Amino acid sequence: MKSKTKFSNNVPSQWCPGCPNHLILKALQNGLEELELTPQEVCLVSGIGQAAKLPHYLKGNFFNGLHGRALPVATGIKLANPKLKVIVTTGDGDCYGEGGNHFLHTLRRNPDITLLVHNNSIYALTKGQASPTTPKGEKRALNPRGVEDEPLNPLALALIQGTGFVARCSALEIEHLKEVIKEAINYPGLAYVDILQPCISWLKPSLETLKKETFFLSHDPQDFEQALKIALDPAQKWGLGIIYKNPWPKPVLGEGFYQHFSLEQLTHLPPLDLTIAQNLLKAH
Amino acid sequence: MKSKTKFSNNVPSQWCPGCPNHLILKALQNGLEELELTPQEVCLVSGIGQAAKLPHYLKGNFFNGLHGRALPVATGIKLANPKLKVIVTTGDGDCYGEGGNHFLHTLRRNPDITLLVHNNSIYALTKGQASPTTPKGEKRALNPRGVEDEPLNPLALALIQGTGFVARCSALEIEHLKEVIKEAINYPGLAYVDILQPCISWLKPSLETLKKETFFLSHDPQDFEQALKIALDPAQKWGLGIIYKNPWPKPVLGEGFYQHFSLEQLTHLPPLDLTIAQNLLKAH
Amino acid sequence: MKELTISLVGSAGEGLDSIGSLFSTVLAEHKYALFSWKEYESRVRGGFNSYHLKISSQPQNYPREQSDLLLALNPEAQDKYTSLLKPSGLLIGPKENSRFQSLVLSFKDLAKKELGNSLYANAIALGFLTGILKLKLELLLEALQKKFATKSLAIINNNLEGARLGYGQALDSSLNLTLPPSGEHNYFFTTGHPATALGAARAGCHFMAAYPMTPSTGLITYLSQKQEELKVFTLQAEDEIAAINLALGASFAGVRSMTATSGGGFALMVESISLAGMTETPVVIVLAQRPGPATGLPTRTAQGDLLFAIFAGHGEFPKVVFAPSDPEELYLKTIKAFNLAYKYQLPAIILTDQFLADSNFSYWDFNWEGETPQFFRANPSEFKEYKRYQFTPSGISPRLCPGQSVHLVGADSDEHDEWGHITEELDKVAKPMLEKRLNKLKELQKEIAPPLEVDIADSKYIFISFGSTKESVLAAQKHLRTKGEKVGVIHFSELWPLPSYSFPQNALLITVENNATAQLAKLLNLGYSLNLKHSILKYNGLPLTPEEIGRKFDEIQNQI
Amino acid sequence: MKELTISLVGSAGEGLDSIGSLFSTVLAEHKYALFSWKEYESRVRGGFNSYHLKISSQPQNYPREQSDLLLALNPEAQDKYTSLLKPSGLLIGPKENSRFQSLVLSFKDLAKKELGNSLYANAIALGFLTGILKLKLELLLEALQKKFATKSLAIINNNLEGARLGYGQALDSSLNLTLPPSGEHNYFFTTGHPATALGAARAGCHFMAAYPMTPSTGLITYLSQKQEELKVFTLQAEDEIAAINLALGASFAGVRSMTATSGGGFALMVESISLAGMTETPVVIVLAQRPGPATGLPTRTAQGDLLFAIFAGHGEFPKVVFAPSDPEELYLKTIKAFNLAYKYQLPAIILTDQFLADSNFSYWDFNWEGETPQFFRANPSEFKEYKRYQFTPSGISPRLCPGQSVHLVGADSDEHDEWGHITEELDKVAKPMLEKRLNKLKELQKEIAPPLEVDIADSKYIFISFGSTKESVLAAQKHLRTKGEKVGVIHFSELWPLPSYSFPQNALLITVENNATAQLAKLLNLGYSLNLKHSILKYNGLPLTPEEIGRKFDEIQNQI
Ligand SMILES: Cc1ncc(C[n+]2csc(CCOP(=O)(O)OP(=O)(O)O)c2C)c(N)n1
Ligand SMILES: Cc1ncc(C[n+]2csc(CCOP(=O)(O)OP(=O)(O)O)c2C)c(N)n1
Ligand code: SF4
Ligand code: SF4
Ligand SMILES: [Mg+2]
Ligand SMILES: [Mg+2]
Repeated sequence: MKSKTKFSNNVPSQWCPGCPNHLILKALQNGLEELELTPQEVCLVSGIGQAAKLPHYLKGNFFNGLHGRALPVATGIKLANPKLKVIVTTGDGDCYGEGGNHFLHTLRRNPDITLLVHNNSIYALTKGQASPTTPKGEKRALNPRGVEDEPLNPLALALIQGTGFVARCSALEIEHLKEVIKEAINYPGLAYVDILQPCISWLKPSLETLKKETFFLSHDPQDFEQALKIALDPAQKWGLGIIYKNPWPKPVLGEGFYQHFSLEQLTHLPPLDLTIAQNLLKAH
Repeated sequence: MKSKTKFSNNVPSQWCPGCPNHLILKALQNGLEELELTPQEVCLVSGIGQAAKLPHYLKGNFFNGLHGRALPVATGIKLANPKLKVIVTTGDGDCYGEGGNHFLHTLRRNPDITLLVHNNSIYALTKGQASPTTPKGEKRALNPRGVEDEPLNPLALALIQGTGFVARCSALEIEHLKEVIKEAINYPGLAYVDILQPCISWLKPSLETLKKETFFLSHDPQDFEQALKIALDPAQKWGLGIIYKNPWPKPVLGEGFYQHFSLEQLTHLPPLDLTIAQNLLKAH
Repeated sequence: MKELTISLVGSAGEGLDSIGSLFSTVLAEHKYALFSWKEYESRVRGGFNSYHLKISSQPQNYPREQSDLLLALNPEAQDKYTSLLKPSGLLIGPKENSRFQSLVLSFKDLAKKELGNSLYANAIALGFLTGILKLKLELLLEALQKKFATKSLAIINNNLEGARLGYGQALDSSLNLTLPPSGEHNYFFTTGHPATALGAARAGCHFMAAYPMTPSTGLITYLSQKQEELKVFTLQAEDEIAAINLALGASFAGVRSMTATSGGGFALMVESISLAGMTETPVVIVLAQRPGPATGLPTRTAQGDLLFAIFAGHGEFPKVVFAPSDPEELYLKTIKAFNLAYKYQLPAIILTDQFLADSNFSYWDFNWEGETPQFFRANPSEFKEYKRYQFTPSGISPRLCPGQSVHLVGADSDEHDEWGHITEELDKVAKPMLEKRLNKLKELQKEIAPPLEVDIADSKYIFISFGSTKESVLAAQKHLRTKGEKVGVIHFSELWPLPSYSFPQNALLITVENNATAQLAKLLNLGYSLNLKHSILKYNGLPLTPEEIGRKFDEIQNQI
Repeated sequence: MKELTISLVGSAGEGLDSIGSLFSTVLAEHKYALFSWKEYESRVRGGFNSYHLKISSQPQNYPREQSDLLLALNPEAQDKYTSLLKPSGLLIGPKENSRFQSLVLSFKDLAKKELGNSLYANAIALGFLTGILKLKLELLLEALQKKFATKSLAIINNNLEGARLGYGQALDSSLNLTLPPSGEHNYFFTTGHPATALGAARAGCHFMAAYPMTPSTGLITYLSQKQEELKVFTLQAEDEIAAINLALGASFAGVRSMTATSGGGFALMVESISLAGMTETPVVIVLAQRPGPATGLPTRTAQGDLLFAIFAGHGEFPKVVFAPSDPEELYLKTIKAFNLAYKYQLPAIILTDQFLADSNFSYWDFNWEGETPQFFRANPSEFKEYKRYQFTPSGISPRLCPGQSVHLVGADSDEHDEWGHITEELDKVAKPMLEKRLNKLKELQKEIAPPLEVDIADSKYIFISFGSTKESVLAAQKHLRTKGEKVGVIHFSELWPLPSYSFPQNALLITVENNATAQLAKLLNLGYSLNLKHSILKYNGLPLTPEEIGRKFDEIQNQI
């Protein structure tokens, strides 16, 4: 994979040297290049966390907003200008913790955006607290007796909410990741990729261990029942691939409005005519 | 069913005459009486909405908090005093909309509380906007072209998050509702009951129609796979009953702490000894 | 007689609103100016609601404390509201009452008896009102026909029949009520939200996201219902945090955007207001106030969020806060809010309240051209290298949008460099970037209109007010002047940054506020180093009337 | 020499913290008082961090601008921070520098070469520091042994070896640094959060819910880690809104509860602060400030949320706001915050900041008994009929908890009657209930401590400050007095409601604040009708030093 693409910039990274976040960045940059997109067409959106710093290291437009709030910002951007490829890069704390309500409802709403969650099962930037995907029993800063909550199953959640594209990738399988990202970007509607991203600063298991545990799935991703089974099966929690891809994509958010008014972008609309305003107020 | 129980009070209702919310109230009051509980042992918690007014009409302790925030308040109450039977009464907007993140994470956390959602698929108190469970296509105040979002499937969501007790009831099947509520209250851990509660002011279909559509489920509620199938099956969306009941209840939130310290209530603990404070600060 | 006031009282679900609005149409056709306001409980059916109409030949857009006519739809409401009637007033309702000139009449019973369904009580009441004021029945019948046009013939006919019946009852009664002379204009009426909505659309707004919350919901409802004309994309969000972030995303991408909410929802937006400040993403937030704290009195009115709104948001950044006084100002200040938000790239807050949201104001001349939409987007071809947060003397950096050109646009909630990238350079980047943002305040402050001054020069007492209390305060002042009291008014409709202004030195300054803690007085102390000690405050959830202001003014006079 | 200052500079992940804390232990054993503060970037590895130690015989708990010794762990950090060194200072680091007396020494290279692993650089640096200051090597070796007790023998030995090596290097060098005379006490050191945590536990707090946010996270971390001793149930919530609502639920049920966050998270809690106000549910909220707006500078310090915190929440309700100045005050004011929150049944906010959270202060006498926990729960047997919101002259209603007795307890976020049930009775219930809550302010205000006054009587200039700047302000004042300037200090640690206080008339008042918009000056204008015009402000994310205050004071003197 190319380490220099037209999506490279030279903003120095704040990530730890060797962090797999760098690999995700590379896969995304290469994927975008292979899709023959230009930086101008791309808008990255993120919240706060290590994952959420990614937009700074990729040449493109970006909005790096508040912790947990990437999805509504991204939805707003896409609604205003559907020509932009809007990609969210977020972490498990950002997306499933603080941003849980937006995750839930954005899945229902189906904007045409790509959602990449760097899932390291930890709050890395704030120095090692449990996240919603931290396994039970792990001892973390605020859990001296071990985590007691059931971990979130975000993939199953996405599936039962009707998400059209649901995938699990690993930052350590960068070729595969790149291909899935490309497919996700091309998918019309919300495309969601949960990316296993071992943090090398706060987590014990080495990258090698994770690499050994993961395997590639080989089911038919159009089979919803299979997909749900995989997402719910603890034995398949390291299975990588497109878990589900609905071959009949549903209408995306905003489509109704845009079609109704034969519009391409909200951003080009003129202000209301004074006479219309006058008539409406008087008619009221 | 008795219309006067020891859980009756004489606070005048703000609900519309004839609203099925009155039936839910009755079922709950009778259920509590049949469980031989006293008002003193019971604490109702709610947010804001029509459903959330219920605690005012039942003799017991109550905390009627902010829109969407009943679950964390209820969790805090239960953690502080596990002897209280804590029951949340909330609406589909309150619990699944504004409170969606708390719903998601309270399911994971498994406090020993009872969650009753008056699901009328509408924001009734604010006068008829779509809620997260409003069916696609319905025209609502803010959806002149019809609702475009996929409705939320809260039962399936609860199931995949490992909730031990998940049920669907109807306000129009009050005996059944009462029995399920009793079982829910007795269940150790989070017990969740979604209650179909047709709003007679903002919704067209009559009570009779709903009553005709619903039917009682007859599967084995210990069978998780069956349960999930039912929750996902549009054909069974009017099926009433306990959809899932885990026969091996998981530890409830706080159990670890309470056992570790052999405590019964946080509320009875004395303040820290001055000498311990001194030693800790000096040791630091 | 200069005005006639009518109170319609009943319960939720009995149709007070539709009686009020249909009757307003009839009065409009007769060239009357009208003001109406209402108060209601937070429930869908039952309880006690009232709807108040003031009829005059010239617009007099403020509430009165008492009415000339009270029309009650049910006996409980009649009992509760009888105190609103003037001693000389006329009482129409289902119960006897010997203290007033009255007619015992149950519109519901009559409707059931004569038309077989108590639903037609409203038509009868409308006919009665039309009759007792000697207005033209045909105009009412036309209005009814229009309103029920899509209904079955039976329904239409029963309504017309009911109207005739009520009209006849009024004529048959020996009762008499005199209207003021009709006016010279065809007045039109509007509540607050449509004016705000049209101001927004006029300013180029095409995106609004919100979460329902009384009394703000009417704004997004209007925009949604008028989508055909306005082409504003409206989105009901899952919560208020999503709502404002949706609006910020859309605004960043290049469409003028807004949101609206009430105090509790505004509280949830506060973090994102700070985000708008940091990212310099323009957005307009309408805060429709109701009494707090917490859920408070959801359907009532207050001006209790003033200081909260002004200091909302962690950290330090410029924002602009408006408090329009009436629908005309809502229209104008909304345009100005968009203009300033997009010129200075910051959040603009428009304070309104339940009173402004629900009251009908009359107009015949409306200042449509007082504000015009202005656009400030930079021209991409001007830049060789584009920097979203370029340091400039004014603090305003040229604004481009993503996808608009080859220039890339980045926004960052962290402290950032000129390109929008996270910075840890404290003295070279972070500090000047903060100063850049605060610098905008200098020019911004010059754009803020000074307060309206009325009869300042010779005043011994000056009322200072803001927002929706304006017409009541002016009416009170006028009345006090007729009594020989040298009273003036200073009224603010633009509140932050505080405009440069010198307060008169020799008058006693008295703030008049719809809140309990004299927040305007506190704000003016803070901004102008005043030492305001007197306030006329009302905080029971109802709007201020000129009568009350007058009484409380007397109390203050007696104290000092 | 009265003090010696050392700066350790390097990158995240290089262990500056552990060098600093181990070295502090060694100094403590020598009876030195110590103050340390640090500044660091928002990242886990890399970037530039610095850790500053001030050694003195008496506690001098404030930062200095420049150091006597700079020890750099890597060349980039050396370059970046060399400006912190006094001209007369000593520079130890991997790079040559001819401007200073210096020793070229790469601890990492040495560690790799001599001990086979650059990880032992820290042990060498510690040895070097111990050596150059002629401190006892054994004490360092003991400290290392204790710290690595659970590690393998090889690791322990390598650390000890490294320490000896560094010590030898220092002795071999011809360099010399003189320590001030040691003190009379065994000082202990603490940062802010443990003091707050112990204050809370001492006040009877047994429940804390929070969501991680720098610089507040250390508080819940401490309480979690010390669960065995403190028995505080800690819960990591899904977000800040959940956190405060969890605390409110627990508090309602009868356990003293708290939460903590920083500006962004506090913004999210604002609606629920209003809920606490309305339901009269006591809760303590620690707001650890960092520079905003939005994400801002997450690991830096500021006092930028003062007005935001004071006016946080929609609607009008009493709250109490503290701004402790140091760990001792954090301990004391936290107890007082709980006492007042639970006595007056309202939210109490404790303002702290990154500087207080991360700096180590020395103490030998600590005012442990300055505040004692007080409990106010009512006795159930006193009531025949219990009403949670009973009207009382003081506004304080007796508080029982659910399940505590046969008495039922209801709380409501709507405006409510005495039993806590929703009311729509405006004049008879809603208004008096609002007044009942606001009435509590009268007694509450009397409990607020007036500001600390230092050398007020004869002062020509008075610094006015609040919170964490205290020691720097006092040091600046002391220094200016030695130069003959008649300067005094008025320092606030309790800020809302504002205490009754008369400001001296004849001195020039200058606020000293760690923010950009002079928020304290605004607040005092608002509350005391002052006309404050002069402020010494710092807003680059770093704490104020006495040196800067002195310089800016000179500027102000020159201006006027
Ligand atoms: C409102 C708010 N709360 C808390 C924080 C602090 N915070 C920053 S990043 C983070 C966790 C990030 O975790 P995750 O999204 O998993 O990202 P990672 O660092 O693990 O990549 C938190 C809690 C914040 N910035 N804003
Ligand atoms: C923060 C906040 N946002 C919005 C509201 C307004 N609000 C009150 S009830 C409600 C919807 C209630 O819907 P639901 O929970 O389904 O209850 P229902 O009335 O249908 O029983 C809303 C949006 C509020 N009180 N607080
Ligand atoms: S802390 Fe973990 S997730 Fe963050 S950059 Fe370092 S290795 Fe990566
Ligand atoms: S509006 Fe609907 S849900 Fe609310 S009380 Fe009336 S009928 Fe029931
Ligand atoms: Mg993470
Ligand atoms: Mg509902």
